[in-house]
Amino acid sequence: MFRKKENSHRSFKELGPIIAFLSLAAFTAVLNPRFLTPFNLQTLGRQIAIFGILAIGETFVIMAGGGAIDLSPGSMIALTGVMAAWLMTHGVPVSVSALLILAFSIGVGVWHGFFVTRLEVPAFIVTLGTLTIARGMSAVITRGWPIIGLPSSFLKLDQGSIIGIPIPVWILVLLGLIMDFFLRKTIFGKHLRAVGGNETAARFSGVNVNRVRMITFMISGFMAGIAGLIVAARLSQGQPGVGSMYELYAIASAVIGGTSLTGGEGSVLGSIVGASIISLLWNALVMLNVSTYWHNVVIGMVIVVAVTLDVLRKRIRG
Amino acid sequence: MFRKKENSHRSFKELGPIIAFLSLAAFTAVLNPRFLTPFNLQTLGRQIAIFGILAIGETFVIMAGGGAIDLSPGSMIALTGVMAAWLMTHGVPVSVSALLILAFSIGVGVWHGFFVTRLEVPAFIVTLGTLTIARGMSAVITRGWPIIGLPSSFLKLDQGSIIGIPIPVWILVLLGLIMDFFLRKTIFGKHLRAVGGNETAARFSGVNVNRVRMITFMISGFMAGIAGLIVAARLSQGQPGVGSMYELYAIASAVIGGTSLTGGEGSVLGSIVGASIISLLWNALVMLNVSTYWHNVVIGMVIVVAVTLDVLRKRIRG
Amino acid sequence: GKSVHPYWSQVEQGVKTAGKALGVETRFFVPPKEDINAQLQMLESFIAQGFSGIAIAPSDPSAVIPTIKKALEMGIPVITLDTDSPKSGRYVYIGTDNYSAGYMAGTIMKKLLNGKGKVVIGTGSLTAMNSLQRIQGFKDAIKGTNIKILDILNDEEDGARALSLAESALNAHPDLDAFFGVYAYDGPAQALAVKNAGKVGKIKIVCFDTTPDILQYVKKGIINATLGQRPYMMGYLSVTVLYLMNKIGVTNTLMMLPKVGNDYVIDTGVDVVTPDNLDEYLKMMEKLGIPIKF
Amino acid sequence: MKTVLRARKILKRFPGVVAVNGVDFEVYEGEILSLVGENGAGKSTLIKILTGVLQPDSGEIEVMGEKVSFKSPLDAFSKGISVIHQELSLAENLTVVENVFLASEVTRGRRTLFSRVSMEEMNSRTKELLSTIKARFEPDTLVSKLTTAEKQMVEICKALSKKPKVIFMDEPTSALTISEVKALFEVIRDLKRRGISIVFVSHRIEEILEISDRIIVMRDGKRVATMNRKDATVDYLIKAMVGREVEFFPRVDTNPGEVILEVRNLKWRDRVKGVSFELRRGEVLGFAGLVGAGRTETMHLIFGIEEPEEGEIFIKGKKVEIRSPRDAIKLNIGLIPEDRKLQGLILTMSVKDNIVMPSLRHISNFGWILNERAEEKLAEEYVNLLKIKTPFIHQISENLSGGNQQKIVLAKWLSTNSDILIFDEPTKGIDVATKAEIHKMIRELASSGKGVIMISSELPEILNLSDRVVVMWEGRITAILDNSNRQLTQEEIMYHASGQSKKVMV
Ligand SMILES: Nc1ncnc2c1ncn2[C@@H]1O[C@H](COP(=O)(O)OP(=O)(O)OP(=O)(O)O)[C@@H](O)[C@H]1O
Ligand SMILES: Nc1ncnc2c1ncn2[C@@H]1O[C@H](COP(=O)(O)OP(=O)(O)OP(=O)(O)O)[C@@H](O)[C@H]1O
Ligand SMILES: [Mg+2]
Ligand SMILES: [Mg+2]
Repeated sequence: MFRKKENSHRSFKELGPIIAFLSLAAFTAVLNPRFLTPFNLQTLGRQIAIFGILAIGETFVIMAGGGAIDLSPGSMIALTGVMAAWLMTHGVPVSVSALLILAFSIGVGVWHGFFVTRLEVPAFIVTLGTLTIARGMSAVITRGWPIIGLPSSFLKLDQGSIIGIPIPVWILVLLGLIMDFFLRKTIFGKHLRAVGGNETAARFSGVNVNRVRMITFMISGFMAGIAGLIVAARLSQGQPGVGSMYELYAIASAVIGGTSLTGGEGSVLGSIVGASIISLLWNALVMLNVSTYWHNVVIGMVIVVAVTLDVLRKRIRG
Repeated sequence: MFRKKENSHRSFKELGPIIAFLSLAAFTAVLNPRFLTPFNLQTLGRQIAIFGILAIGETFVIMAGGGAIDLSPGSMIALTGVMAAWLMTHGVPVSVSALLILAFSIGVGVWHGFFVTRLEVPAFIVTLGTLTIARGMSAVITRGWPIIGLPSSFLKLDQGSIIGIPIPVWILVLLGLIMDFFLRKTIFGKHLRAVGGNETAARFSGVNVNRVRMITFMISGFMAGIAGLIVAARLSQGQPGVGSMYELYAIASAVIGGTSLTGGEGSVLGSIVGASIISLLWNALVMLNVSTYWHNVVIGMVIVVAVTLDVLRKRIRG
Repeated sequence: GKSVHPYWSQVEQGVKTAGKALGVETRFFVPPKEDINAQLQMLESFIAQGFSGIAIAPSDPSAVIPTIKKALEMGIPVITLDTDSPKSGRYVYIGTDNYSAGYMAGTIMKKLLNGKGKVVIGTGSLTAMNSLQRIQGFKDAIKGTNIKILDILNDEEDGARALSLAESALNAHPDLDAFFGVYAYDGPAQALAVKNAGKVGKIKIVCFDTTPDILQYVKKGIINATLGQRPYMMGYLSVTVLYLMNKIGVTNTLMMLPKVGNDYVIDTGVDVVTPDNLDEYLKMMEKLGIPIKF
Repeated sequence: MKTVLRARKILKRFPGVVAVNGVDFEVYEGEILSLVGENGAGKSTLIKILTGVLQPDSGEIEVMGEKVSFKSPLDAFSKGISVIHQELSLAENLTVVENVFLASEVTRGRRTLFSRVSMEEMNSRTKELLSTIKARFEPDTLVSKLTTAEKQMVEICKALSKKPKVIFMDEPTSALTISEVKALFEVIRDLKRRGISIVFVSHRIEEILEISDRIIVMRDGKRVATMNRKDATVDYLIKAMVGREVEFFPRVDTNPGEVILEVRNLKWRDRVKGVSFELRRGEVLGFAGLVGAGRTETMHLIFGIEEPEEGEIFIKGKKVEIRSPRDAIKLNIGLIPEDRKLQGLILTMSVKDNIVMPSLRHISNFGWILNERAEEKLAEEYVNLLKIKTPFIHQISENLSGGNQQKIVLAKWLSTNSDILIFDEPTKGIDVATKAEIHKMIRELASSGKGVIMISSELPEILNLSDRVVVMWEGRITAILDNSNRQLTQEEIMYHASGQSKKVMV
């Protein structure tokens, strides 16, 4: 009996964003039926994958509370993409390069975690530092030039598809399932909620608060690395200018999906839906032939309206 | 006696950032004595003024706690600048335009406050909305082209100076004094710190929490408006593309200056010092002939190091 | 310079090479992203440092006027490259302005489409002057033809978004005939989108800059033409002119330069690279000492 | 007698409960009225309604015969109604003065939001207020630096500063020791003499009988009895509250076993100055002392919250290093912390999640995958055992009454099966009947061979339960007293607790 209650409670939380996503999609499809062509849905899927992966990482960081956010993913996409391209064009095999990149991005997460847990520097500052440093390093490595000539086996990471669904979407689904499992079904997930809810009490209950926080940053770093590889494969090159502002959209995705910025609350599914809404907007505005000058205006409004409606809906239901 | 206690406590808090600022300045001046030319110091002062004004606004918003930050100031600089230029080039007198712009930017603050207090939408979301919308609106108004031909009386706002000190610096000093007074000496200041420290307690004590929050957003909006006018005067035009990322640096300035991202703590002087450090970096890196590609890397590192040292210093002193 | 971009690193190469050849100390700076305020800040720091000559590519022609005037008052010769600011009193302008380059892109497009078709433009900024001028030139060139601009897409200097937008545009407009790419990564993004959609040959692409990936697509015939503004030349000539101004004086230098009306302008010209003349172009670049490999 | 405050038919529902069910309530001028009832009876909710924090679903309120409707606490203050809430509500980042005058700051001229506050005036007034209640800290101390009892005094000052007609005090004594309670009662009587009415909530029967003029009893959201002090007896009161007789646990014989925990010369800052003692299996070791005696800090050192600067800890004869609560838990130590809101509970999580938190590793599959059924089983077991009043185990713990929250904290640690259990003020805010149950449980834990340490500021509790009593004063142990035959007296403990003797007796 208790169980049922909880479940109904859960599916409920993401209902608002899901409705928002579906109505936006339906609206676009009605006005421009070409929205539903497989090619366009694949385009959309690829975009959702990138934001979705980042948003999952942010969800973990934000859930640990204490005002933690990770500002680095956008720049990290550029840096890891550039580094991967550099490695691959310097003869390092694709799989080795990918592993090195993922190890590096987890390492950056450890760096963030170290500053936040051991030195008690606010996450905002240390990740803002990485935002700036990673952006700078990409420029240093490339002098602004794209690194091209990536092996075609690597490009499959974005451009390949299985039963018509692009590989990035599969990656998102896989990571989503794993991370959702971590968040809801493991001790780590419960500890994360506890730390986000009341750090002191969590500590008094024997939760290793520092380790929990450290892991959230490692996850976020890892996710940025994955997204960086996908983007590099997508562009067939390492591009130093890519990904700016992605972190803000990733955080917004998480919040649209129900993650509380004060910690303790959040869901993987919600964040993916949030990311889908933002990605859909990018696509739909072109589909609907909205003048480019108005794109930003519409995106800003939809974000605010989506969250507002969701807040109001939850409030009305008590 | 009590007063003395409070004061000694106060001067202490900002000591770290002040030392950081002075050592950076000394370091630069030694390596390149031209750093100290009046012309360069004026340049530096103008830059500090812009970031400093924004950082003060952020300080108020952040101090109210609940994870509130204002992401809009950067875009608002562009939008208010464009609007001011439009008004002035359409025959509205300078002073009237300026007042309209300030009223408008306070209005945007009210909009933020309304969503945050009445609808309980996270500040991150509603101000991210404004970031995007304002950026979009500037493009809509101007179709991207700068609006030029501003009256020369307006340009004095940036380009004029009194006893060798640029007017923006005077504005910063004036606003800084007023805001410092508000923060430390008035009922509002006490209420703000109480809301940031323990919102429930403040509410139970009869503090009008919503009004306090509303005012913080109004102050931040007002500050962005002032900065927008100064930047427009500085560029002699309404530039729709200006100011991107300024909000992040303004928030970083506040944090470097000792503002706690979880609320309740912060100081106007600290934020100005924080803004000075970031502005100084921009200047010093050119003065020290650091390759342009490395600028971001150095800026990121200095921000992290400055805050880390300050945290450690405070921890060692207990 | 204006921002970290392959274009500006070519300018830098020109500046460095000329500096070495002439034995003068040169410095090259760009803000990480287009930001006129940051550029002014930098310009002022340079003035404060007392350089003996400044060449600048203003992010905005009018915003820099007061600062350039200040520099001139202080006896520092100032010239502009890439983007001009004629009212600032700068001595010379070196470059091909973006408007003419955009105009030329439009002319090429007109030819490619035989004066009839639908075009989507991709750019990284709706506010940066170079983007605005290139687009304006393009629009003016196709005026009076049956070429219609369906949409301008702003990717905010993000290559991944440029790709998504190009793909979305292909989906939204099945009858699209051509893309025009304004920033260096726009052309490749459009080429990739066209390739993925299997529409190579059906959709023409005209774009800017000569980064290796663009040339690669030119070679494959996916990009039909790209415009190079010869940034290397601009950098090289700027240093040379400033060097002369210091050596033999401003007036004497100006006397040797081409006069356009009352003004001095060195037109560095535009390279139009197409699949047909690609080899020629590569050879020429190699001769200049900046080989492009891909 | 004049009626200062009158409420009629107050009704307040929460999802799953009717917290206050049609209650009539009246306060007469200059009286001390006690409001009593079991945990979750609706006392705090009623108080919140009468002081403008919550709005009732129905019912009306009159102050001095005039009908009022409180939209916010400010409305209530302006009608002369002050309150000290059950959960301390101070802004810890502000100073004492700033808290006392929060939202009623003194200004010299006209009072607007941007008027300059007059710190001198506020400081001197706070000093006066502090001295009337015999508090010894300075007005400009940061509240975060104060002990719980001192914070309680700040709350009282804050209530007094409003010059009220009625002060509601929701369990003001639950965090105080005897001498502080005495001081508080002096203050209350003094207020009464000045014509101020006090509404007093407590779960300590002896306090109620000592201080009240009149007593109102609530049960399940209803007012079930009213009596004058002279008509009240302990049994009658308890019966009215609980609705049945309460059995107090019988004396149990103890037979302490081997030493399970030994502490030698622990030192930490200037709070703990060389503490040594032993704990045996099967005994309850009571810790007594005044506020700030260092008892809590000592236990924090044992539990790994802070690391001792000097000293050693032995468990079952083996020297151990305890760096974090995790280490302590691995060594089978449990600590029921003093501050339930800050240290005990994650208020945003459900009753179930809180209860299972320290046991997760044992009831999860493979040690890391959650086992929802096992969690529910465990939680339900303890909800029933401790009679935690909650509509369902997935209720957010924030929505429970104070006493029921305390029970969750107890459940959390009772369910871990630790060898060494440290209770820091375990029955704070818990009603009489449940308190008796908990006392029984603590004794049973000891009988089953565990070692139990119990810090308590309630001397009767210490005297009834402990086999030995450690008395601390200013970071030192001043006495370790034998109580195996329950012969110790309050006087004896108080003598050592005030630091008058440094001699250690065993
Ligand atoms: N915000 C809330 N949401 C849901 N239920 C609530 C809320 N606040 C109180 N309750 C419920 O209302 C009932 C009365 O609670 P209240 O706090 O008034 O009890 P109390 O008499 O003060 O108990 P205690 O002695 O433990 O402090 C309890 O069952 C409690 O769970
Ligand atoms: N965070 C802190 N900052 C400053 N002083 C503190 C802090 N915590 C505790 N103290 C001081 O340490 C001393 C010991 O406190 P502790 O809580 O250990 O005493 P205690 O005997 O447990 O008292 P109580 O009976 O109130 O629980 C007190 O005088 C208190 O003022
Ligand atoms: Mg209560
Ligand atoms: Mg204690």
